[in-house]
Amino acid sequence: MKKMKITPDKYENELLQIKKISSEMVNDCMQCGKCTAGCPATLEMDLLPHQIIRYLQLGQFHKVIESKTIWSCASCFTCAARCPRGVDLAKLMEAIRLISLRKKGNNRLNVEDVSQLMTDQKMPQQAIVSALRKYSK
Amino acid sequence: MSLDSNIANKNEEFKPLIVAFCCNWCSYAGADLAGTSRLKYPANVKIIRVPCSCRVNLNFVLRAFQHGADGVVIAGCHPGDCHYSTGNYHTRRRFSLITNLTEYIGIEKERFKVDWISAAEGNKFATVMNDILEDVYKLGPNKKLRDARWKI
Amino acid sequence: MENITKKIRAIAKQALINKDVDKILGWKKGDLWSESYPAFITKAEEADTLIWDLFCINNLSKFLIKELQKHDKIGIFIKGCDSTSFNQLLKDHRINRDDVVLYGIPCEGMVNPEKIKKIMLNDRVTGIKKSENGFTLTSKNKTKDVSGEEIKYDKCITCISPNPVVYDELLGDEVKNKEREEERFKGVEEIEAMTPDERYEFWKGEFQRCIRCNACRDICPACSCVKCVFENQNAEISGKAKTEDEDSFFHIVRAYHVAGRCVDCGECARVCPAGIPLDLLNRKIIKDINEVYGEFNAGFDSITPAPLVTFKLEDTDTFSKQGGK
Amino acid sequence: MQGGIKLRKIGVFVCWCGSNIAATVDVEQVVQEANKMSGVAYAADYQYMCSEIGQNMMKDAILKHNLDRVVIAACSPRMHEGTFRRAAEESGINPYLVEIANIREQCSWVHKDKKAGTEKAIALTRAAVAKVTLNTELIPGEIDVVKKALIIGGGIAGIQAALDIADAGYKVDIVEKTPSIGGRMAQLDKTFPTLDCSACILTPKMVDAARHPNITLHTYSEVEKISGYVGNFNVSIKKKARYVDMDKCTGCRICTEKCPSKKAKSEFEEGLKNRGAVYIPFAQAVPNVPVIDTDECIKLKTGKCGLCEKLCPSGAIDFNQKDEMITEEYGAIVVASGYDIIDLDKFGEYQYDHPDVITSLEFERITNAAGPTNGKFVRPSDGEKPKKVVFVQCVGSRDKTERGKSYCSKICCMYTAKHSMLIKEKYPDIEAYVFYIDVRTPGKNFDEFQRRAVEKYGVQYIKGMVGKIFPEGKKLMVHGVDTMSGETLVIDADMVVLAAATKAKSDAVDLKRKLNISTDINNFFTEAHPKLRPVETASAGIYLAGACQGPKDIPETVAQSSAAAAKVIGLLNKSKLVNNPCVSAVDESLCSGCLACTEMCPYDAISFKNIEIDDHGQKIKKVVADVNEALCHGCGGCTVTCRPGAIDLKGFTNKQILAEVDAICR
Repeated sequence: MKKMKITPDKYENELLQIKKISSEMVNDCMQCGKCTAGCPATLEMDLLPHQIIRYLQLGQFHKVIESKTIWSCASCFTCAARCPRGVDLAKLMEAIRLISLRKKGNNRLNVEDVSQLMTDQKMPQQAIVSALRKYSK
Repeated sequence: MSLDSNIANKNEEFKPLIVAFCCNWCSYAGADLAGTSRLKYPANVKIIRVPCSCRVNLNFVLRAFQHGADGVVIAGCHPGDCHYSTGNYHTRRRFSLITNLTEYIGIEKERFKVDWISAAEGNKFATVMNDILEDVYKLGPNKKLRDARWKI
Repeated sequence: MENITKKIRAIAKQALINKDVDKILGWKKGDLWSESYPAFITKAEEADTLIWDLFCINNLSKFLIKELQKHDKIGIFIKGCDSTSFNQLLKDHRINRDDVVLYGIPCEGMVNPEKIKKIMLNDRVTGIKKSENGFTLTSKNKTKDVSGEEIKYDKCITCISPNPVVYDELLGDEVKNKEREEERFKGVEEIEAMTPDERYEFWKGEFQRCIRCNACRDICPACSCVKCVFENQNAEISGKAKTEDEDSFFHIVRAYHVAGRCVDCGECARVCPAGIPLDLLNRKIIKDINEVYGEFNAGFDSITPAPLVTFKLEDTDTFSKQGGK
Repeated sequence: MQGGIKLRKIGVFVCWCGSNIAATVDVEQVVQEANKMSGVAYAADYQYMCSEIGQNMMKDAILKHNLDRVVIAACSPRMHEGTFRRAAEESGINPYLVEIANIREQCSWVHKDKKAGTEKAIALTRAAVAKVTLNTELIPGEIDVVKKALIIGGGIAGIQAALDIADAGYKVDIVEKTPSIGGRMAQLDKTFPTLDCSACILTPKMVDAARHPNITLHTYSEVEKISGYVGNFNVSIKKKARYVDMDKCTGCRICTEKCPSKKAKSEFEEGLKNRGAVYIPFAQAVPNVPVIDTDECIKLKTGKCGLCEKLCPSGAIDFNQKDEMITEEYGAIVVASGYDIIDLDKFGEYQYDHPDVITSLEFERITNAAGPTNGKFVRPSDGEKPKKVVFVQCVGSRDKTERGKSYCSKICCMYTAKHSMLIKEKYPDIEAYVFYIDVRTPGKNFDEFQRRAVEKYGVQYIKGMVGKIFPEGKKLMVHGVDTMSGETLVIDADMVVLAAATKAKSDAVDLKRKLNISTDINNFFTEAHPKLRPVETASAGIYLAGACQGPKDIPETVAQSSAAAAKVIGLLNKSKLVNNPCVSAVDESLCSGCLACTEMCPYDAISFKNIEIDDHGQKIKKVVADVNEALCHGCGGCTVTCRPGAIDLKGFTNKQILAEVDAICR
């Protein structure tokens, strides 16, 4: 395993960006794990919610932006409602997603792919529409 | 009448006597707690209060056996908790040798016990007393070291 | 041995002439060839009565308590076991080291006349001589070669301190006599292997022969109380009745009172007119102390605290498996 | 014994305790049986003996029947022994002629069968009667109290205790080993959680202590020997030679400046700066008088030099001074000897021998405006400002191996937060990292303080430990782990600060022996009870304050000091102390003087004395054991050590206990 280099200034812009968008303080988090413990979507995640915050605290933005987790987050706000330190993780997730999407050509969901998704009978149309709205520019 | 029921009848008549020397600060208080908690143990156990388990002299134990005890217990604070800071460390050494010596003379170890019972261990007090009674019932009346002139 | 006898006489004479000491404690020949008695001399001319032979078994150390009340300075000849006794008396503050001059004698073990009698049952033995591999016994009409083990005291065979551990002057060279030391606790182990009832019967048989003559107490260098607890009315244990329980009471308490202080000189068992093996009680306690609290040899020095007046926080015990807490 | 019983007039009172006893014990039968016991002159029962009516009933019976001893068969003596003893005393009987038969907790409450319960109650009453027959009048001894306290240690703990006691009007002596009072707190820069300057709050107290008319300072002094007991301690204090006359010295410091020997490392500056052979440990030292270090002084070593002597304008230097021994009496002692931090030689992985790897205490000096760098935060190696600072907590704390300490040092979490915050406050561009196992911040405003370091100042807290530090050029490569993300990491630090574990003073064991108090496995002094008697030791009259009892921060130390002071004031306020009359006594005619009892006694209460006895006209000198009743706590351990039974315990004599055994066995 490669040793992680702690270089907070490398992603300084991105971290500032997250702070701007979410107006949340990642350093407020004490890593108690309550967000992860209550999250309904962890089965779909590669990094657990509290790990997302931890990497942000350590300035490891690349790990966060590459993770599946930010897309698995359903923005249900369970974590935000329960956080003892008042950190709204859902907002942070949203901020990270936005940073990702705002990069040119970084749409998560393309219009062309919608028809493919519509073949799934169980998928509510509403979800697809809102996902398109949310994950595309 | 079969032989077995004879023994059973005899055993019913056998009322063992257990003399317990309890230190004032832990084990006597533990016995009090057994009382306050209404734990049950047989009435054959009789307690003598001493300031510290290190006050118990070998003479007292031998005298108890001489005069009718079927079992003797010495109970003190747990090592490290002695009210007199180090008294029970001496008890531990002395009675390690004494219980071995009396066993060597032929007194069954089950009849002569040393244990640590804290003021919070009412339960343990009752258990220790019930255990020694059970052992003494199994062994039957003590005749060793008994003063033939003493009553019973 | 003759050499040492010569030395003893010379030393004693010189010490008394120079007034280095007021009295000398040693041994002299008894009425029989197989007896040597304690000898207390104050005059230089008496020094020639002193001897050193195979029968100087008497432990002289305890005499110091009484003698030092009468004299300021005493010279004493001591064997290994006498020297450990001497240390024990020092530890018990019964004598002062400065009041005593110690002449140490290494000892190869003393001969038990009773054993000789058994070997030469129908002959009157008249003498004993050291031979190449042991001893030669002579009687009117024959001689017999025996090994040392056959005629030495049992306690001498398993002796752990043949050489004096404390002395001002050593007579002769140190000896090695430790070949059978490991058998010291053999007798104890044999009794330990019995059932409780067998043990009780065994000791009852031994104790009931006791006539409470207190010889064991008088000879013992650890039994040095001014007044014994069995004479103390306030202790309420001075029962003198000749009953099973009183006999056992006495012997259990006696053994416990020398616990951690007994130097294992074996004199108690030797002097017992009823032949009670008191050393088996003492050695049981010594064995237990060694096993539970680490090896301790009373009398090897005069400063190490006795096992029963000290303790360690991490001590174990023998009555619970976990050793306390 | 049998004969003596006839002479007694014992009253037996059996309590019903409502139905608590009466339901399982046939009280009337107990009374009937008691009446038959030898020595019993009167027996009665009552519903509630402990009530006022019950007590009055007992008092009336004592007077009416001329009773000389009393047995109460009732609840545990732990409940009402005191009550009945007082009542007996009020009717003219010595309180120690009362015995309790415990027929409630140890009889009626644990047994169901009334017949068995009644039989046992009778047996217990018989035992109590047998014992009380042999009871004797006991009168507690009285001891005077010397109205003066000794404080060992002149740190914040000692100073606070001294001020509190002195303010209450009692004389106090402080014995301090180093040349100045102030202790550890004087070395600190800021204090958590308020970040006020340590010197600003401590130095006024130091000056107060020095000026207080009731306080005497013995600095550069050590406690040599302690004897005596509560109310009457006799203490020898060694005043080490200062070679400077305290009365003549004006504190001008010409000597300290001109001293040509500058090789000694300053203890106060944690070795970060050198000092002269004649030195004042720090600027605000109290007393403001230098000392001459005998190991360093050229004059004292070679006989040449003596420059200070020539230069001193007041002629205060005196090379002929000798160590002086003074003896004082005290009524109470407060031990406030403080703590040390562990040696780090065994922690090779942290590279403590590298100049830029420092302890937290050294860090305090570096950031201190009066410190070796005048408050400039620079690396000791090259004097450059560091860019990245790594703090490592739990260095040796919570470490069960022999190189560390198993306990939590308690103060490190907070001072590390303080240090990191101080850096970020002054130099926001410096990055601060803290490696920790747990962050433990219980205390008023403590957690908020630590969180401020993280949230406001952006100190990077990393849960995990540092595996090894590799010096690489000017950098210190810190290899650690963030256990929360599961990632190993490496930080190119410029400076590393180690929160070394606290430990007991190396001379704590020595002091414990002198005081005859106990220490725990880590050599911290042990309190009499961990919860209910936290400032007292098991030895009466000796109290504890501060970190000598266990790791403590300043607020806790000060609180404990004031608590100890309150205990001392309470003690000194008494005109006489009454001691427990149930103490050991020696029968000199039986004692052989083997002194085994002196070795066994947990309180060193037994010594020996020389007496002369008349043995049939012959005078014999003899050594016998001698019990100090003020020191004896009455455990009775000596009675068993004593083979001839020469030493006995009043109130629990051999005879009394054997009588109980006999009575129970009947």
